[in-house]
Order: sequence, then structure tokens, then C-alpha cells
Amino acid sequence: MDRPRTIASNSVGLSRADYGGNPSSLCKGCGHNSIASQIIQVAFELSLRPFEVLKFSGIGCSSKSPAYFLGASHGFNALHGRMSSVAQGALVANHRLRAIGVSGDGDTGSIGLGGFKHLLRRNTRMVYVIENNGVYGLTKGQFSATADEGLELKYAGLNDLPPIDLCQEAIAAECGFVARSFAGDAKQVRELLKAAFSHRGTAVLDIISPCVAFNNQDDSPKSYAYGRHHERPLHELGYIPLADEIVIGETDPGELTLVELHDGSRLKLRKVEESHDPTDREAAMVRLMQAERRQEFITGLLFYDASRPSYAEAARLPETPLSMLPDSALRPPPEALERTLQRYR
Amino acid sequence: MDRPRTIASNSVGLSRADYGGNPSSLCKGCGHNSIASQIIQVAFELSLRPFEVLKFSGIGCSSKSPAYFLGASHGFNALHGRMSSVAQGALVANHRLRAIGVSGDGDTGSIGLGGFKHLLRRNTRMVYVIENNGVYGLTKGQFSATADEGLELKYAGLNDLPPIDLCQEAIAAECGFVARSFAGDAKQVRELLKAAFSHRGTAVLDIISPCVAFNNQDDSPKSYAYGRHHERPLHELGYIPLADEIVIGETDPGELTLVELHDGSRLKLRKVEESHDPTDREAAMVRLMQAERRQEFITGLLFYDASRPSYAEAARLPETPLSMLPDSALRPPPEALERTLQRYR
Amino acid sequence: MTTTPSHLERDVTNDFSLVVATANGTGSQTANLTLLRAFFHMGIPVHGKNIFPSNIQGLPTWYHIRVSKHGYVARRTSEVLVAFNQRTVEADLRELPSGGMAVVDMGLACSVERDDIHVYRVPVKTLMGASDHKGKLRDYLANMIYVGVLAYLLDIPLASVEAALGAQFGSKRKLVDTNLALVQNAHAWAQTELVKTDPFRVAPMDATRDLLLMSGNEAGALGSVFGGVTVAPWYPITPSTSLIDALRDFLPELRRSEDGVPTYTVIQAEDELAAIGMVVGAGFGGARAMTATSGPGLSLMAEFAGLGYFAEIPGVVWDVQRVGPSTGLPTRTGQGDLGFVYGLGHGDTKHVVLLPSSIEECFEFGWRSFDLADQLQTLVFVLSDLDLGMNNWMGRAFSYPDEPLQRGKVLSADEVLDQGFARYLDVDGDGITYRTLPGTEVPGAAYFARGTGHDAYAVYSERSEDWVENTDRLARKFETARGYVPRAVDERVDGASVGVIAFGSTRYAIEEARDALAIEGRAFSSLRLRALPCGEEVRRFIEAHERVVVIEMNRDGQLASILRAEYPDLAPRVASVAYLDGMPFTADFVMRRLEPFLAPVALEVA
Amino acid sequence: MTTTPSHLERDVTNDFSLVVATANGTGSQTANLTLLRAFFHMGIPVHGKNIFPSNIQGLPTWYHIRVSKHGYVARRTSEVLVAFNQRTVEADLRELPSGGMAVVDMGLACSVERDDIHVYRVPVKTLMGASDHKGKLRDYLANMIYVGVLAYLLDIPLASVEAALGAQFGSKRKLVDTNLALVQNAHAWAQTELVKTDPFRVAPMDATRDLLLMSGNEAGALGSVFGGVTVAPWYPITPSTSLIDALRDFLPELRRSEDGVPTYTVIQAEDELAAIGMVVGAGFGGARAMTATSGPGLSLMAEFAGLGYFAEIPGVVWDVQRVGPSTGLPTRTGQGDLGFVYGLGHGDTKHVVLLPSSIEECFEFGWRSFDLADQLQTLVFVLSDLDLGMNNWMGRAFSYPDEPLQRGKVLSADEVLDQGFARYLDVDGDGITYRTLPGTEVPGAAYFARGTGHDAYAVYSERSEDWVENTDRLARKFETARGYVPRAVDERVDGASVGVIAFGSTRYAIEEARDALAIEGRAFSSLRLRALPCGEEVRRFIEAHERVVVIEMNRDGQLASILRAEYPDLAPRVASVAYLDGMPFTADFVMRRLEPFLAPVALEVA
Ligand SMILES: Cc1ncc(C[n+]2csc(CCOP(=O)(O)OP(=O)(O)O)c2C)c(N)n1
Ligand SMILES: Cc1ncc(C[n+]2csc(CCOP(=O)(O)OP(=O)(O)O)c2C)c(N)n1
Ligand code: SF4
Ligand code: SF4
Ligand SMILES: [Mg+2]
Ligand SMILES: [Mg+2]
Repeated sequence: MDRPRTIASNSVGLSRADYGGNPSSLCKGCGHNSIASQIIQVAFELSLRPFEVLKFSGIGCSSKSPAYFLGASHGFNALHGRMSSVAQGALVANHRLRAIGVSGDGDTGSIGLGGFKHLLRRNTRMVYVIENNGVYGLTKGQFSATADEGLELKYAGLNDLPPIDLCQEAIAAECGFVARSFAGDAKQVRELLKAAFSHRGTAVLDIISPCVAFNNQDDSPKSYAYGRHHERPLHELGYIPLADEIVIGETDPGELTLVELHDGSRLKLRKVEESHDPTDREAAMVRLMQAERRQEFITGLLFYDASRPSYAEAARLPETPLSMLPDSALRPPPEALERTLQRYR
Repeated sequence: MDRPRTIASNSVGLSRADYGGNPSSLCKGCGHNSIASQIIQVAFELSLRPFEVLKFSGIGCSSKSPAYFLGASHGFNALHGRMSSVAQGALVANHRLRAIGVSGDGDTGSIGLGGFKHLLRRNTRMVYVIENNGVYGLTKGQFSATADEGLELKYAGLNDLPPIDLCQEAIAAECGFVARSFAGDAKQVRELLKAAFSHRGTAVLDIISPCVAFNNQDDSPKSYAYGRHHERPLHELGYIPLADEIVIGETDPGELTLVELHDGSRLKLRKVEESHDPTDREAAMVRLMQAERRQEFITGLLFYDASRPSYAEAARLPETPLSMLPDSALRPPPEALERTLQRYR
Repeated sequence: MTTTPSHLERDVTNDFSLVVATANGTGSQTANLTLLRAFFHMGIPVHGKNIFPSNIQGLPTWYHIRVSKHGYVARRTSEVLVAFNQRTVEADLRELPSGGMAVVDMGLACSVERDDIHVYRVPVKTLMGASDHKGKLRDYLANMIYVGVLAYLLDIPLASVEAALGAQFGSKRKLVDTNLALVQNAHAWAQTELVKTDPFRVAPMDATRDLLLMSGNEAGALGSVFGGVTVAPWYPITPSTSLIDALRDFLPELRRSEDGVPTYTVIQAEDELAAIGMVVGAGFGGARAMTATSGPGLSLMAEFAGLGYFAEIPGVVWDVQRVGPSTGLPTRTGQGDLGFVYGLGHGDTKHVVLLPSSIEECFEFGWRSFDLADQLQTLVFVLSDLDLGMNNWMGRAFSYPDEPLQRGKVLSADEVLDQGFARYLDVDGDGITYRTLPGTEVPGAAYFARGTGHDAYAVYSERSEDWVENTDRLARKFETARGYVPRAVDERVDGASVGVIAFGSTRYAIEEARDALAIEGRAFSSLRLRALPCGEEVRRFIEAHERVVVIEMNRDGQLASILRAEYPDLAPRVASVAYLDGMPFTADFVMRRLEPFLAPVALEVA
Repeated sequence: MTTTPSHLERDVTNDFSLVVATANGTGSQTANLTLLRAFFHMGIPVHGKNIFPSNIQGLPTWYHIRVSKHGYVARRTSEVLVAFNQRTVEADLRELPSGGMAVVDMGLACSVERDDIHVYRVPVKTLMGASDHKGKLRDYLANMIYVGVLAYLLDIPLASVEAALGAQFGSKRKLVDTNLALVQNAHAWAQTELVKTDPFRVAPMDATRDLLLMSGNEAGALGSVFGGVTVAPWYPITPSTSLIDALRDFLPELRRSEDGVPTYTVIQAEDELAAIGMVVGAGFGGARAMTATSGPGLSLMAEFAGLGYFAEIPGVVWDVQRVGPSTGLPTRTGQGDLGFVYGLGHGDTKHVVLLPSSIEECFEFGWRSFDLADQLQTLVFVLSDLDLGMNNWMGRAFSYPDEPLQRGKVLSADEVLDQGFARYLDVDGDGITYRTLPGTEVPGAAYFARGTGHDAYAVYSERSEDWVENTDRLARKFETARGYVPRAVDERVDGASVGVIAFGSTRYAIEEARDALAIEGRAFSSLRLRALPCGEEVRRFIEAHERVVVIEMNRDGQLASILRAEYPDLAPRVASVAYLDGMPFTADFVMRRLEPFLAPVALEVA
């Protein structure tokens, strides 16, 4: 992680360093490290208060990385494939906290697929990052469920199974914020992360994050080289915080779309080559299926829809988080017991 | 199960009764019973030899039903949500057998979702029937993951979660045979079952199968009444066995499509209202998403593509099933051991 | 078992067992509960057991009601039969003990002829013909016919039947009336048409005034509500479902803030892996979280159970046991999960397990489990069973918790500032360390929970020393737990050389057997375990007896194994009586199996 | 441990331990294996242990090589150090016992100064400067420098190094040459620049001629190949992954039909639930199926384990143990799953567990497990551990299976016609019933496998009698299993009053300790368990000793608990020595822990 040597502080008086974590034990050059450093940067830029943030992960190289950012936030490094349920539990205990989970493609797409889909159905509010490298890094390079069909790797051999596209999966599961990005595109990762923190429910970021140890050969669609040459952003993104004014730049304003996010902040989408309307669910799905068929590496905000309430909203969780309720709210008085027992006499 | 009193026998010399099973212990009128009886009829009509068929299920009312058909076939009533893996195991042991699995919407869509998706990726050859009633019948009526949003049931209360559409899930997982039907539409169920047995890989049939005990009120989209009034078949189906000649009926031939199935048999699709091309994957997905949005109950063959090899083909399983290999094929000779050990001396 | 056990020969007023045989899904449950409550209303000790199939509609089901002036509630042979199911009528009649009585639906084909029993044939169809109900409702109401006939034959006041119906339908007066009309009608018919020849009858007593009639699952749910449960993720599975159903009934009523906002959330998870995962997440997050499951779900929770133990996360898991291994008999009772749950999870995992035996304990352990989980920072398993959980039992009115909520060692923001914070540092020497909740608004309060090796500061560590220090501390904490969990109930008999150890719902059969044997001069001491790990009192009990017999409802004698491993020096005294056929023990069974261990009745005295 | 244990004082030729400290992912494994094989090639007994982190690149890793003319292979303190890791160089040097020697990369910053050890500083950078390799390859090759320097210092013939490189790279001669050139270069440099002052050296012997050098996971995989495995579904997890890797290496070579078609399939499942599910499905289907996993995966397999037991499905599960509970220490060794796996699954589930201790047994149990699974129609668990599985061990050349494949009681179509078929009927009285395979071409051969209660014909049943009959039969089958599984190895010492019971990879430390203690006159008997359930020989062994000490690598003494529960009458004699810190036992540790149990050395004789 190459931290810019800045001592500037943000609106809650913290410096970028205050969002750092333990030194990374991941491989040098691992995509996950670069994502971790964007998370640090975004938390800093958004002026998150560390104690307001919860971190989650499953098991894998990717899942180790929450130890390497936001060291002043509570976190839970759970079980392989089970980040979803642990996060849901912690976030109903305290739904007022902001949350970011980091999982891997194996963690989410293989062992954790069912849990992932059901998390999205419930729409628990959190940022769900998949550091997608097509392999199981930590167990030394086996193919994961997102590995590209026909890919041949030194250790894993030839992959003859079709990949699972986690963005398609997210859309099918009615997720309202679905984005794909590339660890090599730091700016896009940052803007998407910021927008994701503004989302009402679960925001899924499927970030291609090359594994330099096991899946970085130039012909692999999950490599840096491939990503750099083939990334095709659907639009140029700019996150505009609630307070800021919108500045329309030099380009033809007709080419600019503003997506209003749930908390009132906005995401500026500047058309790059094609027009993609991220609010059209069916179009988003078709675009992803096409990309899969044509082997295109499209990135950006694929789908956005904040109409579904979050779990906390639907369950009408109280203002005060469940974990902070006073004892008096937790235990009804003796009369209530007496009254209830009457029915059983 | 109202068995027609026929003593006719099929081309392998068996009568319909030879495909029966134990008496059903399901509720009278349960959709699952009617599907079981179509399975019996289809097995009879296709002249399957019972010992060539394997049955599977998970746990649930639906999963009990394999006991009620094909009593002369081996079967495995596995664990809740785990039909997929047990079937895959048994079918690599003997990939020459025909296989039919019966699962429920809870079994497949809740606890078994991950396994279901990964079964489809591997494309193990089998007919996968989901008896979809939107509830957990056997545990007395809780909502399953396919329960319709906004539905209110006596026991389960109000469902505020969006349903999982198992056909969309199947298409996203690259399944090559995806159909939806209705237990009340016996003929369609039969034709689809026959076509499914002709498929190369996993064939998914998501059959709406009303639970008369817990989810059959008229306003429920999974009720008989609703199905009868709202079913919207995408086409009229006719299965044509390999040997038979194709007879083009009275309707305008331009309105008829023939889908050649993997084993050479064909499925005749006669247009009903709209034109749906079941070989277009993206169109199928969009049509399903539209139906979901518009609350349409479309049935028929949604998607068909037999280009992907089955697991057995991809894994190049030998002619002789693994379970039938002679000992000599299983244990290499002493020289082979000697040779291998040399490397470790 | 077709003969009445000799030790139970007695006056048959308020002292018999009755069984109603119907088909599942026909709504006979309402009629059965009406009978049960009518007896209870009459002040007679009573208990009902539903023996039902794993099926929604059509398969045979039997409802047993024990009426006992002595207050015994264990299962025993029924002398009174209501035969309303075509599929079982012949077998049911054949099994009736000599001298018994049967109320049989006249519409059933039946070739069994016995002259040693009293048979009353009831023209259900004709009697229903009078009413104008149709279809399912008609089938359902037909069950009221046997209520009416029995009311006449057994001498149940119609006022008690009415009270019982009232208790069931609450404010729905119309339902009460509809049902009551049928009962009265049948009663009237019986009065005119039947000549009572059998000796079975009931008479009012005053033995239920301060008692409740409730199922263990309801009691457990109610206890959880008073324990402050806020998060309840679950996945349906018999026989634990009704615990969550009860929770969902109680919570809206008892646990809303003044402005009507719920102070809880119940989540139907997609499976048990997710249910326990949410419990662990919520426990980490500071909520009081619980789930309920049964064997298959418990198996699926193994990995998370290990995480809960190791990362030290509070949470409560009810395992309402049914018969295993595997899917087994989902609607039959057993105690087969004890050995498995005690060490659930790979590696050296160990859990605190509570063992309720009554609705009072279901209620008490319902709330106390949360306190224990918070105090010990670990998962607490509550092991109930189908018999206790799903059937209706009498119990004393529950005592309101006698101490405030125990939240354990949670540091506030100020305390973190004052004292500093090391998540896994054993400051107090009891193995229990301090924790902070997410959201604690001071720097230094955060930590990273994990299932991997860590040091006292929750930082990842592969050092052997850190591992040993941490797991030794966990072992120390488990020793601390021995002093926290409910003590075993020690009922010594002076001079008894034999002690019986048991837990859970078998207590009723054992107590009944104990009384009977004591009369015969073959008394034994008994110890009812209420939790694992066991406290010192268990060792002392074993030490005080030459022979200790562990009775349990499983095949392999799981508690016996645990005790032998725990007290190797005393293991030779520990004998095992273990049996599992899915049915609750009878006193008779217990007596037969204990006899070989007890001194013969001292004949030389006679 | 910074001093050489006294009992091991000796001539240091061919009798020392060396440790290579590097960073993970730098490719030092090749250099380490080259050293290991070079010693082996010289005919010197040797063993290598890799102590590595749960990380792919960068964290410290240590490779220990024990060189022992006596053939001891247990872990012990290393006197010879190769310090090539900046992060650990100072600690490594500090821990070196007095008199030890160290080869240190001169490029590392290091402030430790000790005059009681022999230090050789090597200019790795300069020596590599001569070569024209770049980047990662360069780092990787730099490890050959210490091979060359050690070759000189310890007196390893370069021919042996060359042979070792040849064994590693096989036909890739170019790689051998590249590496060898660097070794020779470093050797030449050392010869000119270093003055040997330390006493450590090796000299050719003839003690490895008939031996193999292989890891337990490779041996297990090879055994499975000869056991006829046809279906291998798995999910990656350390330390079991390399077993499947080896399987995937061996199978294509050894198990193709004449026309090149594979007679097997290896499936990477989506998780462990699916992996074991496929094993169960394939076992039902008649294939020989296996999977391999470790603790967390084992936990996830609990529900299917119960199904396998109850539906009586053959299959093999390797659990290569690492340190738990929970994710624990994924790259450290332990024996913490024994108690859990023995009863894996809710209800009264019981499993056959094989306990290999050597590569010979990994191979043998590799094939035999399939025979046992088929004969007993049940899942068979093989419990290995990281130390045994992932490290290279010496062993005698494996014996070809001494009996043909045992397929157990499978009825052919003709037999079904002749004899009829009832899936769960105990025809032979041994609890083992007959089965048929799907595809058997006769009516009457089919049955419906299930995890629910059933009668002898596999038909669903909720009858108590059927349940008891079936589960009693399963218990009987488990008794039959006692006679089928590998016997414990009983090594009695005449007159010894103490017996030690152990299993698995701890045997090497125990054997070494036994020899040392025997010399001191404190002999003990030992029993090495090779399977559960135990046979009668275990009872006899315990009976024959006043005190029995169960030594195992876990915290809670799991085997001790099992034996106490199994033999309550003997339980008071069973003491437990249990310890788990992730590192394999040393002989020294074993001696210290056994001492209190052994008679003091008879001083009066002196
Ligand atoms: C239940 C369980 N099974 C298997 C493992 C072993 N395991 C650890 S990480 C991992 C895969 C991680 O892959 P991914 O999520 O893609 O993360 P990456 O390392 O590639 O970032 C596996 C299989 C485990 N820890 N737990
Ligand atoms: C691991 C596990 N969890 C829960 C159950 C309880 N259970 C049995 S069937 C069932 C739901 C069945 O629903 P579905 O698959 O939709 O089948 P249906 O009864 O509706 O046909 C559940 C939750 C179980 N048997 N095993
Ligand atoms: S192995 Fe791959 S995923 Fe893991 S840290 Fe290294 S580069 Fe990253
Ligand atoms: S409960 Fe529902 S799903 Fe089950 S048998 Fe009855 S109608 Fe069918
Ligand atoms: Mg990955
Ligand atoms: Mg259903």
C-alpha cells in the first residue's frame, strides 16, 4: 500500500493514516492491497468516524485484508463463505453502523453463494466488496467459480466450467446497487465505493483484483495486463457528496447523467462509448450477458435502484440499535408476565 | 393419484402400474401428487426401464414423492437442500442411468440454492423437478424463497421479501434446459418431462405445485385457482420421440417451431399468443424478468441449448460406469506400484 | 404393553390414561386440548402427549391424556380409547388392556370383538347429520362428538368443557358456541343411548389452582422474551418450530416500545448455517441473539459453534431434540444430541449446555441462558426435546427473574479510556476477558474478532505461546462456567446405595418409578443434572453411592460416557441404562431397568 | 528450548538437526528438499519438517531437517541454522543452542553477537552477482547458495546434491544444471573462504537403501489409487489439499484404461457439504468415493456423516488435522478432531476411524479404507495430520495389497433373483446387511435409501420397533467393525507397570523417548492405536498395566476420554497427557511429561 504522505485532515479531524490497519501480509502487487488502500482513502475522504464503521470478511487472502484497513473500527473475520450471515447479524444488532465487507470470489461465489443471494434479498445495508481474482489465492491457486472458461493455469490446469457472473447473480437477487470494477482502476474503485456507502441496502462491488501469485498471466482475463488493455468503462464516474454543488464539466451536458443516491448525494455518469442506463434492470442484465458472450470486460455502475427498503427499514428496527436498548426495554415488567400467564391457567 | 385403469403395455412390455410406487401420504389434492402421476405416465410412455432410472430428492413434502413413483427404481431421499450433490455423486458413479430428482422450492431455493447453481454449472445429466408451492409444506407453511412478495397467508403472515425466480437462476447458471409449468396443466407437464429426459445435461422444470394445506387461497399466485386463470403458456408443446414422424397439424405452419433435442427427438412448439424463441438466452432472461415485473405466469420451455457437454462428457467418463469397472481396472498391477515408488527412493 | 402394571393398580377415579386415535390434519387437536383443559379446569392433574406422524394430513395420530390424582404425568398404557381412525381402529382395540373402555365411531369397519373391554359405539355420522357444517369444517367439528360422549361417560361437567373451549378460542365466542353445541348434542345422545359399564370417571379436585398448562416450547419462548432476546434468526424444523412460533406470538405483545416500535427482530434465515451465523454476528454486535433448531440443523451449525466458542461470542441455541441419527424420526422424542452438542465443532471445542426438564425450567433457562452467554461470552445450548417442547405440561406459575439482566464484562467508552482494553487478556483470572461493542465511541475500543489464532489483543498470531495461553484460558473459563450454570438437583435418600442420574424430560417417569419402588422398600437417590459442564455436586453424588445408574433416552448412553470421562476415578460405579424408541419413558420401563441395580426387597424382614 | 537435551548428547556426525529460516514464497522449498534428499542419498536417515505460515508470500518460514544415524525423526532443537530471513535472523540466532553453528546471509542487518556459536557469513548478493538470473527466479535460486555452503561445511558430496536435484527435477536436465552451477559456485567459495570450526558433519551410511522418502499425503493418495478410488470430490483446505493434488498427479498415470480413458473422476466441489454429498451419492451408486478435508470442512460434513452412518453408505473421508478450534492455526499440526469425528453427526452416530502414523500406514489405510467402507457399508474416516501429511518421511517400500478388493455384501442381479433382497435385513447376524447397486437389471433389486426411519425393506417407518431393531443392528455392526479394523500395535515391555497409549504421528517422539528412558532403566510398554472402535487388545493392554498414560496432541485429552468411557471399569488407571501448541512433539517433551508416571531410576542399585 503506497500511502500518499499527506497529513491533511478531513472534516472529522482525522488524517488518512487514522484509517490504516496492520501491515499487509498479502503478496506484493496483489490487487487486494490496492483495493484496501482505496478503502482507506475513501473512508478518509468521506470523513467516516471509525467507530461508526463495521468490517466483515470470510476466509481467504481477500478476507484477510480488513485487518489492513480501518484498524480503529470493529471487525469480524468470520468463516469461509459465511460473511453474509455474520454481517446480517451484527447489522441488525446495530443497524446504525456503516458497514463494509470484503470477500473473495471463492468465498462468495463457491461456498458462500447461497448466503450471498439471500443477503441481497434481505437488502441489509452494507457495502459488499468481492475481490475477484478467479482463483482461491489462500489455498494456492485452484479455480474459483468465477474463473474464466477455457483458462489454463500452471497449478490449476484447464478450467472447463462456465464462470458464475456475480453481478448477474446480484441483479437476479434484486440487489439495488451492482457495480463491477478493476483493482487497477483506482479512481473508479474509489468513486464506486463512495457511492456504495450512500446506498440504502446492500451494494455489491465485484472488483477484478489480480492474484499475482496464481492468476496474473497476460492472457488471463483476471490479470493486470488484460484488465489494463481491455477494461471498458461504461461511463466515467464522479461521486458528489450531499453538500457539494454539481459542476458540469466541459463535455456535452447531454452526455451526462446524474444518479441521485439514497442519502441525497449523487453520482455523475459521463458517457464514454455507449449509453448504459443503470436504472434499467433488464437492460443491465442483458448488457452483462452480452458482455459475457462477447468476452468484454465492462466496468462501472451496472444497476442502481434504491426503491427497496433495507432490512432495517422493513423490519422497523428502532432508532436506538437493538444492542444499545436499556434493560427496561429488554425485560417486560412483572405484571406483563402475570398477564401472559393468566392465559395458561 | 388417479391412475387410469389401463393394462396396455409399452415397448418394454410394462404397464403403467409398473411405474407406480407406494401410496402417497401427501395431502389429497396436493400438486405434488399430480406431478408424481405425470412422472409415472411419462416413464410409461417413454418406455423407460425402471432399473435404468435413478430417483433423488431432498427433504420436504415434495421430496417424499419419489417414494410414490417408480417403485422399481433405485432412489435416494437425501438431506434437506442436498439433492444436488448426492445426485451428482450417484450419477458419476453410473452416468449411464437416467435420473430424475424432485425437490421443493425450500429445498432448492433456500437451503439448497448454492448447490443447485453449482449442479447446473457442472451440467450433470438429470431431470431436476422443483415442485414449487412458495411455502415449506412439511414444516407447516412458512414462506420459502419463492413466495410471492406481498402475499399474506394465515400461518406465515405477510411476505415482504422479493421472490427468487428459479428459472432466472437456472439461466444465469448456464443451464441448457429451463422450463416452467403448472401442476394443473398435466399435458404440458408431461411434454416437458419427456423433452427433459432427452436433454444432454441438467434439465430444470420449475413446476408451480399448489400446497392445498398452506398456500392455495385464490389470490395466491401459487394456487390452483390463480394458475388456472392466469397461466399463460408461451407455446403449445408436443414431444416427438426419435422414431416418430412429425405430423404438422392444422395450424399455420409458420407458427410452428421444432426444437431438435440432444438425443434426436424433437419438441414441437406451437405459438399461442406471443413468439418466444427458447434458443435465445438473453431473450429468455428478459422475458422472465418482464413476467416477474408484470406479474405474469408464463409457462413452457423458456430456454433450450444443448451445446454444453454434460459432466460425464466433459470428464470423459468411461463407457462402463465407474461403479461397474472390474477390479482389474481399479487396482494397478504390482509393477505400477514398483515403478511409482522408484521416484521416492 | 397390554396389561396395567401391577404397581399401578388403583381406584380408577381421576387415575387413568386415555388415548384418542384420529388421522393427522383432521383437526382433532382442538378436541383433545378441550378434554385436557376440561380436566385441568376440574382441578385434576393432567398431561397430554401428542404422538403424531411426520405428515401433514391423513396418517394416524394418537393423543394421550394422563389423568392422575397423584400428579403423575409420565406416559403409560391407556385404558380409555377413542377410536376414530379407520386405519388403526382394529389395532387400537386389540391393544386396549383388559378392563379398558373404548368409544368407537360406529361408521368404522371393525372386526375386532372383545368381551373383556367396555365398548361404546357412537353414530358420528348421524350425530353430525344434525349439524349443517360442510367439508373440512365438518370433519373437524366431528371430533367434538367424542368430547361430548366422554363428557357423559367420564362425568366431565359441561361447564368445564365450556371453560376449556373458552380458553382455546379466547374472544371468538362464536367458535365456542359452535363447538359447544356439538358437545352438548353428543352428551345428550350419550345420556339417552349409552349405559355406562366401565369404572373410569373423573371428579373435581383442587390440585391445579396455582398451576399453568403450557408446552415447553412456549415456556422457553416466554423465558427468552423476559431474557431480553432481540435477534432471533431461525430456520424451520420440527420440533423446534413451535418455539419460534411462540416467540413470534409473545414478542409483538410484550416487547414493543411505548410508540409501538418492536425492540426485536425475528429473521427466517435461508438455512441453519445462516441462522447460527446471524446469531454469532448479532452476539458480536452486542444483541441478545438466539436460534432454535433440532438435530439436522444442529449438525449444520458445527462450524459456527466452534467459531462462537473460540471467538467468544455470546448467543443462545435451543436444540429441541427429536430422534436421530440423520433425519431419523422427526416427530418422535429423544435425548440423542447430548454427546454431540457438548463438543460441537472440530478441535477442542466445549460448550455450556442447559438441560431443562419442566416448563418452569424452560422458562427460567430461557432467560438465564442469555445472562450466562453474556457472562461467559460463549454460546449456550439449551437441550430440550420434542416431548417437553411440544406437549402440554403442568407447572407452577413462573417466577419473575430474581436478578437484573447480567451483561457480563462489557466495557463502556469511559471504561476503555480509563482502563485500556485488551480483548483477550485475562485480567480477573477467571478466564473471562473484557469486550467492547461495535459503536463504542472511543479510539482503542475496536478489535477484530476472528476464528484464527490471536494474541491477547486479538491480533493474528501463529505463535505457539499465544495459542497455548489462549486455549488454556478458554479451558479455565470453562472451569469458571461450572460455578455459573444451574446446579444439579440432588435428591438423596438416606442410606441408599444406588443413585440415579438423569436429565430433561425423563424425570417424570423416573419420579413415578422412584415413588413406586420406595413403597416396595427399594429406594434410591437421584440427581437431576441441569447443565454441563457439571459442578462439584455431581462428583459428590457419585462418591456418595456405591452404584450410580445414568438413565437417558438415547442408544449409546451419552451422559454416562461424559461422566465416565469426567470422573475416571469414579467411572467403575457408573452404569448406563440407555434406550431410545422415540416414545417417552414410562415409569414401568424405568422400574424394570432399575430393578437389577436395586437391592431385592428385604424378604427376611417379612 | 535453547539447550540440547542431556539424553541426546552424542557424536555430532550424522546426528544433528538443522533449520533453514527463509521467507514464505521465495522458493526455498526446492533448496530444502535438495538438502533432505542429498542426506537420504548418502544413506543417512533423515526427515524434514516445514513450519510455514498461513500466507502465500513474505511471512517467515522454517524448514527443519533432522539427520539421525539412529533413525530418529522427531522434532528437536536445531543446532545448525541457516539464517536467510531479515525478519527473524536475530531471534533465530539468539535461540541457537550453545555450540551450534549458523550460516548467515551477510546482507542481513543483525546485531546479535554470540561467541558460543560458530557463525559463517555468506555474501549471497555477491555470489549471486556472478549469475545472470533476474527477479523472482533470482530470489529463488539464491537459496541454492546455502545448499552449496552447507555442502562444504557439512561435507555433503556434490554428487549427492546432484542426485537430489535430479530426483526433484526429473527429466528437466536444464533446471538441474542451473541449480547445480550455483551450488558448486557457493561450495567453491566456501572452500576457499571459510574455516570450519564447528563439529557438525555428515558421512555416508547405508541406512536408507530400501526406504522411500515421501509425504503422508502422497502416500495416502497412492494408497487410494491402489484402493480403486473412482470418485474424488473435494474442496481445497490446508493441509489436505496436497493429498488431492497427489491424487491428481498419480491418477492420470496409473488409472487409465488401455485406450487412455480415465477410470476415475476428481471433482472440485463448491464446498465441503457438496464434497461429502457427492461421496455419499457415489457410494450409494457403487463407486469407491473419497474426499479429503480438515477441521472446518469436517464440521460442515456433520449432517452428511450422520446420513452416511444411518443409510449405510460406504465412503472414505480423510481428515488431515490442523490446529482448531475454528479456523485456528491452519498451517500447524494437531490431533484435535478425534473426539469430534468419532461421533460426527447428531443422534447416536458412530464412525470407524483409522489412525495412520507413518507413510506406510497412510498407503495401507489408503487402500484398506475402501475395503472397510464397502465391507462395513459405512463412512470410514482416516485421521492424519499436517505433520504426517505434508512433511517428508522415510518409510519401507510399500507392500502391494495382500488381498483382492473387498466389495462387501453386494448382490448381483442373479443373487437377487435367487435369494430375494431386503436392504436392511440382518441375514448373517453380524449387523451387516446386503445391498444392491443402482442399475442392477432385475425387478426386486431396487430400494429407496433414506435418512429417515425405515424397516428392513427400506420402507419408511415410524414404528418404534423398527427404529430399535435398526439402530440395535447398527450398534451390532459397530461391534463387528472392531474385528475388521487394523489392530493396535502392542509393544509390551516385560514387567513394565506403565503403558503408554498413543496414535498417529506422535509415535516418533514417543519411540525416541522410550529408547532414552529405557536406557535410564525406566521402560514402559506402549500401545499404538490404529483405529476406532478399539478391539479387545486395547482392554487387555490396559488391564496388563497399573497405570496407562494416553499421550495426544490436543488440549482436552480426547482419546483418554474415549477410553475412559469405553472401559469404565479400567478408567481409574487411564491418565492423560495432552498438549497442543501446533508443533509436533519432541522426545524431550514426552520424557518430561512421562517422568512423573514412571518409577524413579532405581538408585539403590547404583
Ligand atoms: C470451510 C472451509 N473450507 C475451506 C477452507 C480453506 N480455504 C481458505 S481460503 C479459501 C479460498 C479463498 O478463495 P477466495 O475467496 O477467492 O479468496 P482469495 O484468497 O482468492 O482472495 C479456502 C478454500 C476454509 N478455510 N474453510
Ligand atoms: C437441515 C434441515 N433443516 C430443516 C429441516 C426441516 N424441513 C423439512 S422439510 C422443510 C421445508 C420443505 O419445503 P419445500 O422444499 O418447499 O418442500 P414442500 O414441503 O413445500 O414440498 C424443512 C425446513 C430439515 N429436514 N433439515
Ligand atoms: S496469493 Fe494471490 S490473492 Fe493471495 S495475497 Fe498473493 S496475490 Fe493476493
Ligand atoms: S402440506 Fe402442502 S405440500 Fe405438503 S402434502 Fe400437503 S398440500 Fe402438499
Ligand atoms: Mg479469489
Ligand atoms: Mg415448498
